[in-house]
Order: sequence, then structure tokens, then C-alpha cells
Amino acid sequence: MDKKFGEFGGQYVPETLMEALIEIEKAFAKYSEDPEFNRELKELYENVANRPSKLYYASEMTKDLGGAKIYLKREDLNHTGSHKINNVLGQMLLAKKMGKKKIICETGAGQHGVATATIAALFKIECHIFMGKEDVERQALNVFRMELLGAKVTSVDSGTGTLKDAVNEAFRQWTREVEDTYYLMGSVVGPHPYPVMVREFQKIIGEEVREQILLAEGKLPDAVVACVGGGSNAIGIFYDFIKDEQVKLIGVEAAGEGLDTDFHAATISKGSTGIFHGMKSKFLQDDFGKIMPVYSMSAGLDYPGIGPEHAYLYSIGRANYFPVTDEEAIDAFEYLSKMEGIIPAIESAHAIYYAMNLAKQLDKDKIIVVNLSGRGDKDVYQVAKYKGVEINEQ
Amino acid sequence: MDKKFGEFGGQYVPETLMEALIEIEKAFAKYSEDPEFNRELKELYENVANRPSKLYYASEMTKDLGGAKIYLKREDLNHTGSHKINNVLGQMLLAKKMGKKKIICETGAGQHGVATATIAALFKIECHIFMGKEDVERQALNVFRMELLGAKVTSVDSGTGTLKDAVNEAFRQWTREVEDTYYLMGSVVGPHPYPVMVREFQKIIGEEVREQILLAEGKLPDAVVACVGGGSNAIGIFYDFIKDEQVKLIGVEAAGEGLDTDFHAATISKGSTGIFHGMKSKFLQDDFGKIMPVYSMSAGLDYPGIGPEHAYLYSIGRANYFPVTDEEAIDAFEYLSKMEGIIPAIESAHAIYYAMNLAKQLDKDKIIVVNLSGRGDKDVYQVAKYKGVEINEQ
Amino acid sequence: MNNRIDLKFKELKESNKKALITFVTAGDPDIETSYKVIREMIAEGIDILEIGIPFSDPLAEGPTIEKASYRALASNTTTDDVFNLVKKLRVDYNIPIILMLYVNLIYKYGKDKFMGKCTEAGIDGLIIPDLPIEEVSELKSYASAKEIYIINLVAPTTKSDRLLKTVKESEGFIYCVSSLGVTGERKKITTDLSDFYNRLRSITNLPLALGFGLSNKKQIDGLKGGWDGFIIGSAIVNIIAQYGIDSPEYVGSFIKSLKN
Amino acid sequence: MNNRIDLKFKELKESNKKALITFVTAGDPDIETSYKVIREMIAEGIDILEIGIPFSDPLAEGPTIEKASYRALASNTTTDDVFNLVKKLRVDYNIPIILMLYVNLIYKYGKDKFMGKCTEAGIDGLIIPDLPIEEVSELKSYASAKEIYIINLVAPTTKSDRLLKTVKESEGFIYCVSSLGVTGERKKITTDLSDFYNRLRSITNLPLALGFGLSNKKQIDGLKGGWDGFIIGSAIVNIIAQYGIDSPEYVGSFIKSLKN
Ligand SMILES: Cc1ncc(COP(=O)(O)O)c(C=O)c1O
Ligand SMILES: Cc1ncc(COP(=O)(O)O)c(C=O)c1O
Repeated sequence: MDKKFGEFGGQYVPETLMEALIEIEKAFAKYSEDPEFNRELKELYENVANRPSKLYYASEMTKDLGGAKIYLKREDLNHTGSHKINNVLGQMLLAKKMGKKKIICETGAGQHGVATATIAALFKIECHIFMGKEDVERQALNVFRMELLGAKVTSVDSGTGTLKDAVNEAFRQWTREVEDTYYLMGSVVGPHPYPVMVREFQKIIGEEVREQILLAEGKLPDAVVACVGGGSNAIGIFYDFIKDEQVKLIGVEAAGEGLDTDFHAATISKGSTGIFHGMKSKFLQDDFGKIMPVYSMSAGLDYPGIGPEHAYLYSIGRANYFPVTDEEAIDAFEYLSKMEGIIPAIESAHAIYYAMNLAKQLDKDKIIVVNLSGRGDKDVYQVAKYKGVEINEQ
Repeated sequence: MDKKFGEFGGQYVPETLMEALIEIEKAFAKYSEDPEFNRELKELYENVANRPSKLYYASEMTKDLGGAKIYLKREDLNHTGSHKINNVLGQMLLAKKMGKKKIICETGAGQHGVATATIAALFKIECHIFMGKEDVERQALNVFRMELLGAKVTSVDSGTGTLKDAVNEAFRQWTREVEDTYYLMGSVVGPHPYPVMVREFQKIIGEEVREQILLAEGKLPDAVVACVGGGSNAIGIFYDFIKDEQVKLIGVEAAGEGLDTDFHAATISKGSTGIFHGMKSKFLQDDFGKIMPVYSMSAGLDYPGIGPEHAYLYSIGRANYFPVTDEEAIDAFEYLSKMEGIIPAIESAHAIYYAMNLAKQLDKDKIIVVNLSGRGDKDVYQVAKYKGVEINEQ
Repeated sequence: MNNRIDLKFKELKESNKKALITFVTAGDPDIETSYKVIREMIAEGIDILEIGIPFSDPLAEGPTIEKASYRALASNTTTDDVFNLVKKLRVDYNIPIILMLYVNLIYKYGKDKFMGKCTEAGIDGLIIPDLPIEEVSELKSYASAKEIYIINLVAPTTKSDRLLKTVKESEGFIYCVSSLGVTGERKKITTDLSDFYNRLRSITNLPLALGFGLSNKKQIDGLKGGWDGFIIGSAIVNIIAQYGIDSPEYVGSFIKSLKN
Repeated sequence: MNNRIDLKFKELKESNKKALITFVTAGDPDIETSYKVIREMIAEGIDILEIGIPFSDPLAEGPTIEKASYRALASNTTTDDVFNLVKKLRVDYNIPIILMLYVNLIYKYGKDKFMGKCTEAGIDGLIIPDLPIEEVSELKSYASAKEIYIINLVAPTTKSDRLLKTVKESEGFIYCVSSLGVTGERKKITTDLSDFYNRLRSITNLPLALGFGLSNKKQIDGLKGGWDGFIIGSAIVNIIAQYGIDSPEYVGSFIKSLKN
């Protein structure tokens, strides 16, 4: 299996973890070719994740914007409310086949943590989740949710107490108990084989879109748009279209308070090549290679790196990446709510915003597919606060 | 169209509303036979509600309980997270066909309000929601959610400031603007034709279950279990099985802190026949006919009445109704979370609890289908509080 | 034609007068005050008395009468208390007395038992805001057996066919709702009242009393249509809300202002 | 064989001694204290010096060294400051000096430029905890060109084929990780150390230095296997955490206790 995408990717981890990565790579190579594994996975996609997810024609939005037709890939209607479940199902099934008895993972706001805890509960596998101290405080409800599902949540107060530190701590924990523990990475990041593996478990999104759009429109979309944190929902919807050069692939990254401030997470726009969290890719870092604190109101995009395959697609010009600010994302959040009656995850709202502008510039015979990677219930509180609305539940 | 179910039902409303009810009845009679209306509704069920909802075999629960096979009808995976959307789509489409420009509705915790605001946004119809003052305070987030979707929310501080008062106020408002306004009732309650109409828009649940269970098991279930607030998810899953006498129909009502206390909402267990909110049915009332304050930690079951068709099914012995307390529902809430990785609505958890006990008493060749009417994200905060866990989001 | 309501309208018609019908919620703020308020009203010359029985969920009422209902419930006023109040009034007065109440209060009390108590207390009619003509049969035979009238309501929204059906079934008088909405004072009534009156008059000879939103003499004098009576509720209840146990004299002055 | 590391091990072998390799994070709590701590350590007779460059995300470190990294960053210590520190040390000392740092610090600095600076400052080797043998080629040619050793690590989890590959590629010595987990003191080391040692010794003649979790003389004396050296990190960093700018003398006493 190729460990790199061009110059990006690789396995930059402590020696203690290398054999575990090799073991996972071998198991993945074996099972991804195994018809029984694939049958089971398909069943889990259908029965547990609620796949296939709908491809929804956003008629009101399309009408209102007056340009290209907009379709939304409804990953928000998956069990647990986002695309994260696809990857969790794949890796959890793999971990089970490998005979692992324990799962560890990192989580930012808690989406990946909740998805992992959910499937660990179903699979009766012990689950230990690392979450930055800041995030634990901001997302106390998700902590309770994970605990309710039977997981143990450890608050990480090193570094900035956010997602990257949760990853650090999960790696540390993994080195302690690497022999019987599986690290279930939440995005297309980290050392090989994670970026390949997570992409393989997420590419179902794009495969479904192809079938659905051909059925609905008889042709491929002109552009596919997705938000990019680590990049799993984006690669998931892009992958099947990479070979179709006419389909524009557009990733949207979090510009937070703006690219001209220190408060953003726009890795491609403002980052540079580096090596971190086991991979060579693009990172936000200072001149000496220190990883920078990042910011986005969207916890799922609040990460200083990006998956190596995206760095590669960007380097060869196959995909483009654009920044969208907090404020713009909130505009889109409100717009989609009022226009289609769909409250998007604030992550996904970044992609929606870009698509709103793109649609206006394109003719009516063009088609844009946006990955609605998750639902926004989790973000309503934060948006209310941002808008200055007092919420005091009792 | 028959206005009564045996002695139950009818149209006990102020004269000012009668013509509106007649107009709705006529429109409903016309459109429910109209192929175009039904085609549009089917499309909305599929594209907007995300139907059909899965029938999920709860293998872990079944294994753990050691008795009958348990299937869960996954209404929690519908858009907006519960069965409420089915009814809202049906009535909103009807209102649109009738040329109504404004929608009013009541909501308890906010499920029906959010569903209505969602579809009103999609349909570009003005939406005005009445919600008890107590509920507005307890569910501030849902208020913001409805407003985000473009609805106007009015806090009702008369009476007990809860669901029944919201219904009262919605009726009052309707009398003020009855000519261009459609009252979109959230359950199989109220005056004719609501109980019939809402049932017709919810019966898709049971129809799907029949098809799905025949496919999965080659036979009908032995019991169908659903929680009962007003009774719409219950009638929705029961209706198609009423003719199959061998299928036991079981409604589960909220026993709150216990039937021996004043804090419950167990209408069938402890209520008596009366006339309220436009219908003759069973109600919790005092000796003089005053409606009693009710209690359940589950806002969706916190209603002093029950739909007239349930009162009828109970009176003829076709369906049975059993009480489940707050504490038992929380047990089931935690059990399902840990066992299947599904966090149920606290309403649905009442049904789950009953099914857990029933399954243990039945042989392994028996089948129970439980209506998982909604997802529990909305309830996590409250359950945490009940369990004494401090949640302080920032 | 022994019902006091019929006799009263006959008497008023003969002297070319319109009926003044006034409403009070029994037990607001307590049953003793209600008794005194009613005595004042009768002393000032009202023609028909309408007594409301408090209900937990008065969904046809605006905030004024709704709150009166809650105050009366807070003073523990029951249906039986209202029967006793009427009995006490009957010691001194022969005025037509109508109860206004929600249908569940009758249903739960027992339809037959309730009507028996009405006769015993000397009640002449019932106004039941949540009992439209379609459901009147629920109570009609029980009421008729005890010679109690059920006063039907018609609204500006009521269409011809149902209007016809309603007037056919009516007795005593017809309660004509002045405008859309619930009870309560209104700044302006926008219904075309002369049209409403004419539609009704063309199909019935029964007395037509107008209610909902009426609050002072000037407003009433300015109303279009040849109405046979006017029903005043919230304006009185507002005075009681303001003065509580001291309200009888204020209500009395208000009634006087309506009569002049 | 001009690298100071090789010379040191040759010298130690000849006198049948084991190497004492000690670690300090540069800039913790400030670069001046680091300088003094190092002078003390050298004065007390350590054999090889390992200097850590602070990093924002030291994911192979336990809390002790991790926090040292944050303290050093808080005092604004940069890679250039560390080069200067080594240069200053080289005025007085010829001890082998190894930098411990995360790969990104080299990559971002510029691989070629970084190695040049190392030579210029007088650095002999690099320990890069997140650069396993699979990725060593990233830096190998740059380091070799400047005669800087890259010290490879092996862990108890490392299997035979990779062990073989690693020793083949190694130079200077092999950093043998005593147990699973990150850096930091351990109450007990449960790895079968004699087996670990024998597996390595059977395939290489390179010096084998044991690290991770070693903290005092008694513990080290009790360890199984014929290790050629021991690496002490967290135990020293803990003293610095406790005494801050006053730590040089305490570190000195600690080193003395190890030597006796
Ligand atoms: C809804 C949603 N979308 C997107 C993301 C970003 O992750 P990725 O870029 O891996 O899709 C997250 C991460 O939590 C998420 O929850
Ligand atoms: C998830 C859920 N289930 C059940 C109910 C109860 O309503 P009904 O009895 O009409 O199904 C509600 C009401 O809000 C609900 O939200």
C-alpha cells in the first residue's frame, strides 16, 4: 500500500507505535479485500449509519440564488448526526476483526467521540476518549453523552487544551497500551495507514452521490463542495470524482475571525509544509516549526493541519481550497435554516456559504453538490450566544 | 367522514372555529383522495422526512434480555429527529393547497414546534408557535431553534404555563384570525378532523413496519409498543395492525413520579371520560371536571388527555395502555444507549422500558416492534440533571 | 312559555326596550363578593344575569375573564357553590339567570344530575362556549327535560346553512358574537354589524343579543343593527379585578352609566 | 571514526565503564540556567549530554518533559538559542552533545541549513522521537553530509525484522526504550530486559543505551542486561521543575549520587 500522496503522508511516529501501525496496515489490506468484511460493513452502513444518505435538491435555495442548481448530500441524517459514523463503523469493524479489546480516540467538540462511543457500545468494546480541557468545558453535554454511551472521557489539559492536544494525548496513551488497543482516528490525518483507511471508509459518500446525481440529472455535478477540518468528509465526497477532471473539487476551510488575524484555522491558505501528528502535510506553524494555536467557532474545523491527500490534491491543482469566516458561516447557517428548514452543522455551514456564492456565479444548467456533513443541533447554543441571545436552560 | 370513534371524538369548539374545521374537513376529504396530493406527500416523506425509516433489529438488547426479538422503528432518524415531521408535512401540504398564508401551532418541549417551523420555512409560510411559559424557560434552546427557522414564538403564561395552555392559547389566537390561518395540531387530539387527519398522516409508520417485518421475519409482530402523549406516534404504528387481531397493541403512558402521587400524566390509567380541547376522550380531571395539572419529566407525554381513537381502542379492548415512571424511563434511556448505541427520546424510552419487560416474558420466537419515536439529544441535559451531573456549557 | 328568559324579552319588547345582560364569574374574588356584585347589578336594573362557573382552561375567553376564572378557582369555587349562590339569589329575585360554563363541567358532573340541580336552583339557561350546534345533542334532551334553555352562539364566520340550522334549534335568544376572537373589550368592532343583524333577522324572530367586546354606553349606542340585547362581560370583570371585595359599588355605578 | 560519540564509547569500553547520558530541556526555565545545569552535570562526570529543543507538541513525552517544553517555550527559547548554547559549551567542553527534537523543527528550519548549524555548533548526534526507521531517509543524507549521527530508537514492541533493519542503519549507539509508554519516571519496569538486551546484542556490536523511566542508582544497578549506557531524563527535569534557577547545584548532587 502506498504510504504517501506525492510527498505528503508517511509515518512519523514514535518507534513504540510503528509495529501497531504495521499491524493495522496489514489487517486493513487483508480485510478491505475480504468479501465478508465488506458485506458486514455494507450492512452496518445500512442498518446502523442509516445509509444511503439522501441527495436533496435544495429547490428554495436554488430559486433564491438564481444560479446553479444546488444539491445537498444529507450526512446530517446519519445516526449520530454526521459523516463521522461511516469511518467509525469501518475502523471499529476492523478493530473487532483484529481482536482488539480497547478503543481509544481523540475528539474535538465531541462528534467523533460520540460516534465512536456509540459504535463501541454496540460492539461491546471498551472505549476511552481524549478531549481537550477547553472542549470538555465548552461541550459538557457531549461529555455526558459519551459517558452515557459507556465511554470513559479524559480531559486533556496540556498545551492549548483543544483538539491537537487531545490527539497528542491519545498517541501518548496508545504508546502505553499499544498491544491490545486500537487507536480510532477521526479524520484523514495521522500516520499511514489512517489517511488511506479513513478515506476508504468515507468514500461511500461520493459513490452514492455519483449514482444519485446521475439518476436525478443524468450527468455529473460541475462542482463538489465540502468543509475541511482534517478533511474526511471532503475526501469522502471528492474521492470518487477525482478521476472526472471536469468536476471541480472545492474544500472550504475555517477563516475564523479572518485571515488577516491570528484567529483562524486556514491551513492551506496560510500554512506551510511540515511534519506533525505522524504525517507530512500542510500546517499552521511558526518559522521554527512550532505548531500554532488555531481558532474557529466551529470545533470540527479547529485543527492546525489537514489530511495529506488534500495537501497533495492541492499541490497538483486537482482540488482548490478557500477560506470562509465565522461570520460568513453563521450567515449560511441562518440562511439554510430559513430557506430549506435545515439547520446545518456550523462546519457544514462553511461549505454552504461558499456554495451560495458559487451558485450565483454559475449558469442555471450547472450543478453544485455540497456535503452537508452534519446537523446543527449541537451548534444552536453557540450561535445563539454569538448572536447575543441569552439561553438559560433550567 | 365519521367524526367519532365510538363515543369518543367530536367537535367541541367555539362557534367561531366551526366553519374553519368544516373547511379543513372538506379539503382533507378532497385531497386525501387526490393522486397528485398523495404523490407530493410521498415525495415529501422521502425527500424531506427521510422516509422510509429503518426497522432496526436490536440484536444486543435481544441477546441481553433473552426473550422475544426486539425491533426498533427508527423515527429518530427522520429529519428534525422524530415522527412529528410526518404529520407536519401532511398538514402543511394541505394548508398550502387550501391557500392558507399563516400557520399556528402549539408545542410542548418544542418537537412539534421545531418540525412545524422547519416545514413552514421550506414552504415559505408564516409560522406562529405557542409554547407554555414554563416550557419556554426549560427549552430556551428550542425557542431559539424555532426562531432561527423563521418562526415567531409566543410564550403563554396562563394556567400552568405548559402544553395544555399552549393549546388553549393557540385556539384563542385561531379565533382571532381564523379566516386566513391554519391551525396545525401536533397530535391525534383536538376536534374532528384532526384526530383522523393526523392519524392518516402518521399511519405510514405502521405500513412501513408491516412491509419491513414481513421482509425480515416473514410474519407479523406479536406486539407493537409505543409511548402515548397525545397518541400520534402510537396510532401511527398501530393503525395498520388494528385489523390483525393477533398483534397486541400496547400504548405506554407517563407515570411520572408514580400513579400513587399527584405527579403523573397517566390518562388511561387514572383518568376518566370528559370533553376538552374539542374532543370527548379520557382526561385527568377532578370530580367537577376541572382539568388537572399533569407531570412527566418527558415534555412530550406531559398532557392531560389522549387522542379519542386511543380512548376508543381501549374501550373495545383492542389496545392496552400501561404506565411507566420517570425513573423507569431513565433506566431504559441509559440501557438503550449502552446496549445499542442509540440515545432515545425520553418519550420513546417509556416504550422501551415496557418492551424490555415484555421481551423477558415472551419466548424467543416472538417479535416485539417498538416505535422509537424520537432521538434523545434533546433530553441529555435533563437526564444529566436528574442524575445529579452538573452541566455548565460556556 | 314559562321560561323567565322568554318572559323577559316579551316584556322588554312590549316596552320597546333592549335587554341589558351582564356577566360575572362566580367566586371572583370570592362567592360573597359575587353575591354582592349581583345584588348591585340587579338593583341598577339589569335585565338578565349571566353567571360564569370558573374552569381551569377557559379557551374561549380573553385574558380578562380567563384571569377571573383563575381567581375564582383560587377561592375554591365549585359548581355546587354556584348552585347555592343562585338559590340564595332566588330568595329575593325573579330575574332570568343563565350559567356560562364549559361543557366538561356538565359532562363530568353528570348531565342529568346537573340539569336537575339547575331546575332546583332556578336557572333558566346555559351558555356553553365549546358546544357548537353540531354537538348540542350531547345535552339537549337532558336540558329540555328540565326546561333549561341552551343558548346557541353564532359568529360572523357562521355561514348561511349553519346559521339556519342554528336558529332553528335555538331557544330563549341567540348569542351573537360581535367579532372574531375571544371575549374581552375591543377598541373597535370591524364586523359589518348591520349586515350580520339583517342576515339573522331575515331567518328568525328570536331575540338577538350581541356580545363580545362591548364596554360602554357610547359604544353600544353607536352600534349598527336592531339588536334586542347587549351582553357586557369583560368590562364588569375588569372592575372586579381592580377593586376586589370593594367592587360591588363600582360595578353598580358602571351599570348605572350604561342605563342612563 | 571521528564522531565524539564513537570516541566516548570506545574510551568507556576500554575502561569497562557504562555511559551516563543525561538530558535537559534547553531554556527550562531559561537558557542561562540550562547552561549552568549542564556545566554542573559535566563537572560531575556525565559521559554524554542530550539537550532537548522545546516543541509545542512533544507527543512522545510524559508530563515531566512535556511541561519542561512549555516552560522553555514560555522563556522564548528557539532552535537558534540552542545552537548558541552548544557553541558556548564547546568553548570549554569536548563531551559528545546530542540534540533531542521533533522532526518538524528540522524540516521547517530547512534540513540542510539545520545540519550545517549543527556542525558549526559542534553537535554530534540527533535523537528524533517521531522519526522511525521508515522515515529516516527524510534526513539521513543531510545529516551524513555533515557527519551528524541520527540515533535510532528501538522499543520492546519492535519485531525482529525491523530490529535488524534498525541496527543495520544505526550509528553512534542505539537508544533502547525500556518499556511501553512515553518518557517519565516509572516505579517498575516490567519489560524482560535481559531478553531485550540479548535480542539486540545477538545482531549488533553497537553500544546499547537504555532509556525511559530510569531515575536512581539503585534502580539502574538492579537492571538486567549488559547495557552500555543509561539515559536519565525526567529525573533531572523534575529537579529543575522544583528548583528552577536554583537547580544547578541540586542537579549536580543528583548526578553525584548516580556516579557513586
Ligand atoms: C459535522 C462535521 N463536519 C466536518 C467536520 C470536520 O472533519 P473532517 O474535515 O474530517 O470532515 C466535523 C468534525 O468534527 C464535523 O463534526
Ligand atoms: C419523540 C416524541 N415521542 C412521542 C411524543 C408524544 O406525542 P404523540 O403521543 O403524539 O406521539 C412526542 C411529543 O412531543 C415526542 O417528541
